[in-house]
Amino acid sequence: MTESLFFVFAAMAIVSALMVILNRNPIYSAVSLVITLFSLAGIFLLLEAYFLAVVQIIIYAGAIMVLFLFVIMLLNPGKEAKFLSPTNPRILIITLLSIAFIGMIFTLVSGTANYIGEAASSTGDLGTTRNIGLTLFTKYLLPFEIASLLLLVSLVGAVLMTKRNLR
Amino acid sequence: MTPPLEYYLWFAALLFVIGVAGVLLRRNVIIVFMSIELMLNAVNVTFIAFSRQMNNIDGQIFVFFVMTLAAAEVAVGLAIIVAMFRNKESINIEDMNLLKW
Amino acid sequence: MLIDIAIIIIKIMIVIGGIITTVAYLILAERKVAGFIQERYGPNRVGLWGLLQPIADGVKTLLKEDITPARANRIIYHLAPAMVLAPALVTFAVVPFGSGIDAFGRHIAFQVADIGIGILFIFAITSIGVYGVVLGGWSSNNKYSLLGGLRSSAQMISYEIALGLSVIGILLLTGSLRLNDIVEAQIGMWNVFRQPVAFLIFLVAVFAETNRLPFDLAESEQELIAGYHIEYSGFKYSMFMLGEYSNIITASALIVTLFFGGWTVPFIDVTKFGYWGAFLSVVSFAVKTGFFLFLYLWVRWTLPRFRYDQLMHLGWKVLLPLALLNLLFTAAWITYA
Amino acid sequence: MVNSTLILVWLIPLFPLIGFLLNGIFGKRLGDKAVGIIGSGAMLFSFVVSGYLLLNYLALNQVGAEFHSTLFSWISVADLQLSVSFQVDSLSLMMAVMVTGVAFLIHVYSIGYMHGDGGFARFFSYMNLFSFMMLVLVLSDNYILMFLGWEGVGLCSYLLIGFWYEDDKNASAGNKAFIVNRIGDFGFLLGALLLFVTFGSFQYSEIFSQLDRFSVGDGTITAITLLLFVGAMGKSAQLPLYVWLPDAMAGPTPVSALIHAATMVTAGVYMVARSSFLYVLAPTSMTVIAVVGVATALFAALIALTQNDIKKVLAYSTISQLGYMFLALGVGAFSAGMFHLLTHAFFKGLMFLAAGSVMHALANEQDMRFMGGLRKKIPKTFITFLIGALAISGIPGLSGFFSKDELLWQAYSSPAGGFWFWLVGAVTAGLTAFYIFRLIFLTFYGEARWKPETHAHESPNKMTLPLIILAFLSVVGGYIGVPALLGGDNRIHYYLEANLAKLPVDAAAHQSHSLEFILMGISVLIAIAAIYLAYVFYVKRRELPELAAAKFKRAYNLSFNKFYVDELYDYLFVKRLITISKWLWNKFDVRVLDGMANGAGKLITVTGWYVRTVQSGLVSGYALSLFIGSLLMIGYYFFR
Repeated sequence: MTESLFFVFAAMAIVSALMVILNRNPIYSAVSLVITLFSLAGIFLLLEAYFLAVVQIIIYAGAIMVLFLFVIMLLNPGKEAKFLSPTNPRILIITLLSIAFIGMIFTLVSGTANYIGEAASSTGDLGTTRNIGLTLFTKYLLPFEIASLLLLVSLVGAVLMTKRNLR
Repeated sequence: MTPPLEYYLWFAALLFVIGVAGVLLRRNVIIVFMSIELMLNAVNVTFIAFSRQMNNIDGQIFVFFVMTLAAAEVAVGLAIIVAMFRNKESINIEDMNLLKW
Repeated sequence: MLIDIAIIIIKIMIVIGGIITTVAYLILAERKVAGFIQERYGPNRVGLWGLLQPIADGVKTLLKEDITPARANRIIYHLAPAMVLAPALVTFAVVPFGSGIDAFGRHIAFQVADIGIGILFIFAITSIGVYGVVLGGWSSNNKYSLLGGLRSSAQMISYEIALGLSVIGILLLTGSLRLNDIVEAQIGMWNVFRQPVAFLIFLVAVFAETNRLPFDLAESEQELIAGYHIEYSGFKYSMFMLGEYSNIITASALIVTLFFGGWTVPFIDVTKFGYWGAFLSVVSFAVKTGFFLFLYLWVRWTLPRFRYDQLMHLGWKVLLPLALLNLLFTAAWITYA
Repeated sequence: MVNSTLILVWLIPLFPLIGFLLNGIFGKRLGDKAVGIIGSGAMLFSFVVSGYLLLNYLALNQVGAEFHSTLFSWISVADLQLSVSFQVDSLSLMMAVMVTGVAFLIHVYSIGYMHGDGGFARFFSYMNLFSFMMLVLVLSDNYILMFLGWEGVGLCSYLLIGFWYEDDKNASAGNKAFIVNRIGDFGFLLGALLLFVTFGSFQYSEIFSQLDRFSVGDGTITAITLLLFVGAMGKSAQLPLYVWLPDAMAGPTPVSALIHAATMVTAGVYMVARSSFLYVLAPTSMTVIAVVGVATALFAALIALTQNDIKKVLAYSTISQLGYMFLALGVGAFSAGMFHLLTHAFFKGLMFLAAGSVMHALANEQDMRFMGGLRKKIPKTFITFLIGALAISGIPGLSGFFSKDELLWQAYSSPAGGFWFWLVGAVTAGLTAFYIFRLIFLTFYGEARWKPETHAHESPNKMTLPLIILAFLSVVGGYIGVPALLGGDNRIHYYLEANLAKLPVDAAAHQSHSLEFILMGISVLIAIAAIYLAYVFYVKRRELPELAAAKFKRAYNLSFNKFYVDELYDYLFVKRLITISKWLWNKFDVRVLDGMANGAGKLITVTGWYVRTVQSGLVSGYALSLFIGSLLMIGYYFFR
């Protein structure tokens, strides 16, 4: 069950991720990315990261991607010129490099479990809100606060930069 | 039947490379940004997969922070894109070449 | 096993059927209420008191020509209405609409899915709802619809924060994200009395989230003619309407669940009365939800529309700080009392 | 050590330093009077302190005692531990007293001599700086601090020779002095470094205490001593590096008196004497020194015979006398050399100052052919000059007599000496008496040959008073070293020898008193005969010099043209250097060096031209390189 779900989600994620980078229309790319994020949320659920799965949707799909859409619509860039051409050396190089990267990573990660041991038995409450919250507000309190500062800074920065008249 | 860790890692690597290829191939800054999000998410998958593998919550906390970072990055990045568009009337990454000699 | 699946399917059908029916009559009710408020009759030709009017409307929209603008982005143009409707229906899945009964040797909760992170699930799904509006507005290739879509996206993001923050107070009091837990925690004392400020914020934010007056800038007839669904017609148009009203129903149900005790009946422990008790709880839930549906209509015909800057001002400079203060006080109260 | 007053040794160089700083920084604003007072006052204080210390030292009654006073750590690198520290013993105290005393007198003289000069304050600050450096040189207790003073006096010498730098000739004279001295300094530095390599220290006492492990004639020691002597040759103007000194007379006359007669040029002598413990281990070096010294003495005296410039005569005389001192050092009579150094400082300083007084009287005329008959016009100058001349000629009773005869006797009798040394020395003594009295007669006797409009007048008291004091010292200065032969106890030898090395005494070499008497008599007779000859030549029969010059034309021309040494150097070194330099300039510099510099620039331009395309500003380009980089890193693990 879990395995077949994984394959379904993974296939969805991969296909839609490919759509993200291959679509010439940015809106399609954005929508494809939303689908990828949803699939990832599903995979998170399979990995017992319940809280993160939901947060993935709320933050990524609900906020970040809406922002992307907003900007795309605001700027309305239109379709990009045709960029995929097998004769273009740049694209050839990038494709080859990517294949090399994938090949090496695949070989390298194979047998990772041999190093770090078999999967620990599931306790069922690994990624619950309670657990995440407890860890976040005890062990990772300082990073959490710093992250909030980061968000504040980026907020101010974003407002400043998009403001037309800085006065 | 839970899929083994390798599956998740392979999947994440694939997603990551797709993101990389997007960054390198595309000329639209917004798409490039989205590809970066793809890469971030691929990393998140590995984090969570390892977290599950070791039954350790820390990996998920990292994912939480990555998301925070992504949110901040997108906010600032999109603001830059908007400001750039106002100046150059373009979101083609090749027009954003002020950072040179 | 088979029975479980059957039960789930039945529950889904009941919820969807209930919502669709409610939507149909909500539209009628809206017209009636509008007539009442404006001292006129409203629809009264089809059937007794115009009760068959929704069926007539449905048939009409189904039979209307479905126009697709020539320069529209076809795929997304067709997808958008579904993207509005689906989240609205899905959200209701986690709302408990009754106490539940014991049948077939098992406890059947009156709730499609009882998940531990219910409230988060709701936020997740409602945050998706904006896509339909935005993409619909964009794909129509009409500047009014595009503006409507843009407004809608900004508005949703802005009010979602206040919405989420206002709920956190309740979560702090309850200590759980499960909606059933939240409902059961309100036996004896509704949250609205414990969190009045949160309720106000939630109410206002939820109005904005559902794009209802006084926050319906995405479709505001006077400036954008009809906003994001200006180019839609026929069945797709009715799907937008369906989605909007489903959202209203879900929102009302949510308000009831979070602040007004959900399916509980004041002073009566419905779980002790078996099937009748369950029935009573459903009625209680329906009555409360009905009141808020009426409130929606009432407000629509009472308050004028906000200007866009006023909308943003209210969201960011009033509701957000207020929600934060409320959260702060709640946290302090829980910590020190 | 116990005696706390000797710790005050640092005060001696301190006063000139303060004077230098005051005059150097505020000189222009202080006014000439204050500048003169500060400059001379600093030297007076310094002199008083050194005199006081000398008295204290003598009062200790500890012959050969050494005191060290460390001021602060100077250089501390790995094994090299250097501190600024001074050594007080009879040698350094004698030098300090001599330097400060003579310097004080010359400072006072300068107030008068430099009166009205535009660079009055500059002059005094340089003079103070020079005194400071000289005192550092003589008081230092290690070779590096000595080298600091050594270079410092060289610098001041350069600055003061070219004091009137508006005149190109003066500036190039300064250059010449500086460059020739560089050769010597290079030798000194090499020697000092070799010392450090050999002994692991620069400090005299530490070096000398390790000398037990070296036998006489050791190669390293010989090399060190020869290198050090190269330094001394430069600074003390010995053959073949003497050429700078005559030109150095371009500087103001007090400078010539102080630096180029009394003090700085004796630094080489002092240094060799200071290193006497090393030199006694290197007989070869000793012989070299003695030969160079005696050759220089004779050579310079021959040149002095025919020179017409009053200061040039004195300059060659100085070279000659320095040669004497090195002769003494070379034969192992270190104390005799130092004694002559002391008396020479008195009478040569005196004669320079007197010559300056003459020039002052004749509006800076330096050519003796345009002098004459000044005896009556400037009597004080004349008498003092005469005393100096008698002293240098070795007339009995004056200081020069004692030191010179001690020196000549040692040259003959010392185990390292010999008859030929004595003979050349004695001949040189005769030549000295002759040219110095030639100078006297040409300047003060006969008819006046100066321009009639020149108003010859006696110098002011500020100038004549130092002359008188120095004349007094020239007379009595020798009595601290009256040899036992004449009933004295030779105190200066007694004290100096305790701090100097002695040659291993060969009992058989002991000479009889009668021989000493005879030699003394011979040299005195030579001197008197020479004076008489000069009288005949330049007073009685004025036509004789020209006749002689005509008769020995080639010899005369050789002497008059200073044996063409300058021309030889010019031909051997300067011309070659210019040729090489021109070649270097035209070929090496323009093509290779400029080519390299320009090529480097061009290379960077071209490289930059290509490399900057990498810096395209295109984000995807950067991203691609980032990706390739990460790929390489992963590849490392993959293919490892």
